[in-house]
Amino acid sequence: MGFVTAEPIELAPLIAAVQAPERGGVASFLGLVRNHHGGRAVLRLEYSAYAPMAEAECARIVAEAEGRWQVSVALRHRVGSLAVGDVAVAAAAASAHREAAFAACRYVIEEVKRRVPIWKREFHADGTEVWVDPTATLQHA
Amino acid sequence: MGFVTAEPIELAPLIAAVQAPERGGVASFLGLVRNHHGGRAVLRLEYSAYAPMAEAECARIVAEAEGRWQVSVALRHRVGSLAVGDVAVAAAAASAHREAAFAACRYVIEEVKRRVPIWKREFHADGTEVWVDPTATLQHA
Amino acid sequence: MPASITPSLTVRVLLFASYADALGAESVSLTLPSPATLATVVEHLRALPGGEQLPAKPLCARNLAHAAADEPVAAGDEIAILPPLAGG
Amino acid sequence: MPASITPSLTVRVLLFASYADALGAESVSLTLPSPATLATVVEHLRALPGGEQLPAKPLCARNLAHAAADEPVAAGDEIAILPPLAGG
Repeated sequence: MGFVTAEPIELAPLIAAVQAPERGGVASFLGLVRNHHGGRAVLRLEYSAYAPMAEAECARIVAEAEGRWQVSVALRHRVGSLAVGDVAVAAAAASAHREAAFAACRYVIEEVKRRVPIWKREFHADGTEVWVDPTATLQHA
Repeated sequence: MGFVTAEPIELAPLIAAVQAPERGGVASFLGLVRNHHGGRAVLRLEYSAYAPMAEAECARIVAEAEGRWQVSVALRHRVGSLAVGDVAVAAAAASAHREAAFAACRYVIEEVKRRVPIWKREFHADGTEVWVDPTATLQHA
Repeated sequence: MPASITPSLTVRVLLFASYADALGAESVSLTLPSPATLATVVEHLRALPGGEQLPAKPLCARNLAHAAADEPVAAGDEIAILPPLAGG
Repeated sequence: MPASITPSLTVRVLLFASYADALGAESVSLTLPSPATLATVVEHLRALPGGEQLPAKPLCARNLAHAAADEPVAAGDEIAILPPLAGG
């Protein structure tokens, strides 16, 4: 199964995919659609991806985490129309050592935000809509 | 509901309890029974607690995390007989900021291990059994 | 008050896991000289049969919270001596 | 080879999100002088109607991986110009 999906993301199957009898710690992260951003009320988001590159980049990130720590990692990112509270991204990392599980999970989420070609269009309660630009820090004040 | 339970622990209700429309990041951790410890094959564990103090200590830890970071925290620890792969402890922390969610989740798990009066008796594949003593580092070599 | 009477204090002490096994009981009642501290409790416990298996400075709790060995104990306190914690 | 013919290269460039909106297309075909780099691609894109909305140094990808502006492009490469990423 791919890393990028148009289906709702459930955490349990990701955890099930990484856990094993010798791996006692599973750290996970869910990124959910918030009801506000940059001081504006958000109704929903439309996520789009450069799908083949997003798949390749997610695969590279997972491989890096599994190479750097003794972990097994699962990762999903959703695309399409998401409502407030929906899961946009989920990652799980299982290890014999909880430090490695936390570090790998954190690494994967940070790298996804930094490197995976995904964009989101934000639909506001006031009828406006905008492509979200995390590099435009002023709009986030 | 209490922090210490004899029932199987599910992560989803803990995440549901902490998530909210303004909290976009949920970090969580599951501690599972491993199939080995200190070089020996483990069949199952019996967890026991000084229950009223364990409840009080868990409540203090959650309050500390919620005071230190802008997070909402859920925590459960299981007692009784657990098999390999069963969830022994689960924590979830939700925040508007993923750094806070990760930091609070990590803090809660570390403090649970350090402070909550819970013990475990380990039953080995070779028929032996022992109270686990994390301070006896030699046995973990 | 006659000088020959030493004030004393009776406390109930909870034991768990390996310490309960060592003393063969999940709680013991101890009569201590007053004033007494948690260190006094430990000292008396270690004099009981099996008590020599307890370390000289175990973890102690008083009224559901971790407590230092020099904390005083009073009648009615819930005292517990805790083996190395192994939660998580 | 006659000196009057400049070698050229045709590449297909993928556009996304705000950049697709700016140029009114999800992909464009560009004929570039050869050799060319990703910077050449960007320069030509910015000369198209709407292209002035693109920054001078956008994120670029070549064959499904991030690539620096000075990377050469070849016929058959999958080139993409990426608006600021907003996943997660």
